[in-house]
Amino acid sequence: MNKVFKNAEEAIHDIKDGMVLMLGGFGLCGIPENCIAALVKKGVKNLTCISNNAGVDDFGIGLMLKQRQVKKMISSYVGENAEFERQLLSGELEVELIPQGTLATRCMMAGYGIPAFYTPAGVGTEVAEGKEVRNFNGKDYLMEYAFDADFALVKAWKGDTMGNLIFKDTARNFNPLMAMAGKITVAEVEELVPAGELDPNQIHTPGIYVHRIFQGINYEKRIEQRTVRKRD
Amino acid sequence: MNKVFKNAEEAIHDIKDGMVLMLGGFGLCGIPENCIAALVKKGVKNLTCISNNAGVDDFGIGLMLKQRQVKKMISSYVGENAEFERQLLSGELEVELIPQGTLATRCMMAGYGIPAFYTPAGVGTEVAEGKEVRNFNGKDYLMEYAFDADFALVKAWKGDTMGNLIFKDTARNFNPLMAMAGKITVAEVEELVPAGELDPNQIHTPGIYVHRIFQGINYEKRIEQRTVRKRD
Amino acid sequence: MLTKEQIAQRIARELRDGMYVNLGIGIPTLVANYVPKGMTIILQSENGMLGMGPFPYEGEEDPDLINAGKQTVTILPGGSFFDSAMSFGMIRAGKVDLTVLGAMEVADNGDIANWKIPGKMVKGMGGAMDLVASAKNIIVAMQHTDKAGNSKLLPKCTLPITGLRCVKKIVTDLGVFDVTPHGFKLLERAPGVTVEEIRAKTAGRLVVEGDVVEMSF
Amino acid sequence: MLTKEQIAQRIARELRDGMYVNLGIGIPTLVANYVPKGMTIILQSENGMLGMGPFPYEGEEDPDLINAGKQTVTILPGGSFFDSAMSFGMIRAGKVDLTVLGAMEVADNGDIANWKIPGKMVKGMGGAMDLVASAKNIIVAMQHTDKAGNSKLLPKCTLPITGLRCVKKIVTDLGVFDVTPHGFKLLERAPGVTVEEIRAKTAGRLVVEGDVVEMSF
Repeated sequence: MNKVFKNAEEAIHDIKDGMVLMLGGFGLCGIPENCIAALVKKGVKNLTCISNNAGVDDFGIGLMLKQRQVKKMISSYVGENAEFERQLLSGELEVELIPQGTLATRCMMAGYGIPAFYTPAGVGTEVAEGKEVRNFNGKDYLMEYAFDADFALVKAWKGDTMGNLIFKDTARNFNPLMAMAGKITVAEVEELVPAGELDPNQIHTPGIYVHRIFQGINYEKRIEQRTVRKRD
Repeated sequence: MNKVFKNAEEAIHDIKDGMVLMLGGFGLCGIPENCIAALVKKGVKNLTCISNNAGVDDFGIGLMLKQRQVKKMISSYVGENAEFERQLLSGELEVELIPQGTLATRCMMAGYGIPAFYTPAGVGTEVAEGKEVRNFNGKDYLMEYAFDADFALVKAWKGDTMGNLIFKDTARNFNPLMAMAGKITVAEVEELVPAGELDPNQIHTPGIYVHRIFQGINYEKRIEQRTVRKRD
Repeated sequence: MLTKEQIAQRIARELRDGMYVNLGIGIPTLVANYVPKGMTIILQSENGMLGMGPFPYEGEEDPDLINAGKQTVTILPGGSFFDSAMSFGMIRAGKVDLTVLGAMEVADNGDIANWKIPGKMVKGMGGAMDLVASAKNIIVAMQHTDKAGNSKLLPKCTLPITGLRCVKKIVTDLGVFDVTPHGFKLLERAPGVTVEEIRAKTAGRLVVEGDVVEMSF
Repeated sequence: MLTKEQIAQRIARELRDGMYVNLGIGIPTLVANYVPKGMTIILQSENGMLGMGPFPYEGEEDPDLINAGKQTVTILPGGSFFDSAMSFGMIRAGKVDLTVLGAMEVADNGDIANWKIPGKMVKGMGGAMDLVASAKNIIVAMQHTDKAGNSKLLPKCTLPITGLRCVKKIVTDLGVFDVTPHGFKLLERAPGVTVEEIRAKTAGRLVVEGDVVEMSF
């Protein structure tokens, strides 16, 4: 049994044109930087990317947009991104916007083997178009489906050789949810440790969900909005 | 803001006859021993108890059955329990058996604000009677509802004054799920610490879900099946 | 007329000890500055945190610790981190006591529009649709009129809807309003603002009963 | 005829390196004793553990660490604990590669009955219905006949069903069978057991093609 890969290139070697990928992270926080760099290098195209955000012009998924590797983005918020805007307006890029909680939950449900569920988010809005509306206890809900992704690419703080993952602070966000949802899940970690070094009570993603893991390098961890206060 | 109660009696003082209670634990592992003792002392009756098991004759929920405080049990496995069997056969006790994963998930969904979901467990069985069957991707699923409980009584290893909880080993089981699901959630803990002592990355149940917390005492932690191996 | 700070200050009077609160971007964020002394308010950030604290000291920014507005922040003692599914789980389950957010339009039945202007760039709804569909108590913080002077308190939203019949209270630069079955009920006037001015700038149904208190700060 | 240990031993031949496996109570539990040397198999216990290890040494039992049969156990390096919802989540999502469980009856279309005998005490299905409805690969370990000598491999289950068309393989004291569209296909015979004896004791459709190998241990 060996889940450990040498680097991002090897861990994503079989990602092909036209595949559906999940990419963890919220904004630029907790994104799989190494995997994104490897995807850019590999140049695979026509990808559908499920990710809460689309990065910024020159970092994160923005790098893949610049190379026009993405056919469709499924996100909740695509923020400020000039190249994204250009491709969207020109029709080069298809975008499906869905509520953030629905996005998160559709990932989780894939990992929990639940094909569909009901949520109130989006009732009465554009998001409800074409969806089943159902009333429970006097309130309307939409039926939403679990996602189906070929690969999930996630970033963790620590991981072990069995694929167990621990996330740090708000860099957790969508990562453990997508880790559960990929047909193949690739995890890049800041620190890869031998099995047995992580406390089994503190593992956020059990190794059963993770197929490939590698020690990431050169994390830039860019900050989008640096806000600070002065010392008194 | 004060969530800390002196003891079990005070924390459950307003549980009334006829209420729906969730009780954490798997077998006798991780059960809220103090809360059960207080319920027995208080003598409330006609309770509906949602709990994976029904305890044994002289411990856990078995103590409440002996006093005939339970009108209905909702469980997945009721094991060996002579008093339970007697009440069931005599018609004194109503029992709804549901698959363990469905039980766990119906708790979680309550805590996640999802009123209904689909699961394959029980399709084609007695469990499916009266339930909606729906096909997704060629497979049949049952629609199941989130639970609705007046109180959830759970047992944690450590907790802080903000209601944050950490569980130990397999004593976690249903506890964090039920903690999310109670209209009022009462947590008893082996060790109550000040806010700030628990690592925010290692909290299993965030305090927002926990309304009352108290330092438990005199844990018996009975073992149902003591299995050991000899040293070589 | 209230300043942005005063709108936030007025909203802070709705806080009660022990509340779990989600504050949106903009004016809502400022509410955190006016929590009464001695009161414990726990801030939820929907990217996965309870117990959000102030911005970090210079040099202590951590790229792994941001709020839903992608700003670097801190966590207070007793806080916790969790994934985005649990975060919206607690929102949907009604565990967050109060949500404060901005809006482009509010209708007099409580409908809100705040995520999209057709024809312009669409940034996405983020967590707004989940929040407004789920929160027990939603207060909108916004200017009473848009830059052209048009009322943002309408009989019906003209922009794409974020959520239906969900807003409970609105605090604008002109006053405080409850959303009632009969429309916007004026509760308080901003200092120096008359009921007539509010009436003139409110396109939706306005309910005025008796004398309306003038706010003081 | 195979002993219980031999049934477990035979099932262990189905294991492959890196498999995640859920073993039921009874004969299935014994499979853990026959994992080939050098092969890594990760055992899942549905109460909330991956990496289940052997029973603890005397005096080291921990009441907080039990398996789904409520027995005191240990956890191996690289294991993890989680709640029951995630535990059944990974089961439903097909992440558990192999489930081995006992049965009262199996039908020749793969239906299984193993949770209830009407009129007798009902203990409940526990996690069995979730497991059989979800697992990619289910092997049943059981005696070929009941105590009265009646076949447990039937054309149709007579007891209340646990799950439909889910069993893939059966190992009994008499042989190994695949569940195929044409019924139970006999793959291997127990040492000294003839095809005729198996045919006589199998009430469901039996498929026998060519020579059937005799198992050796």
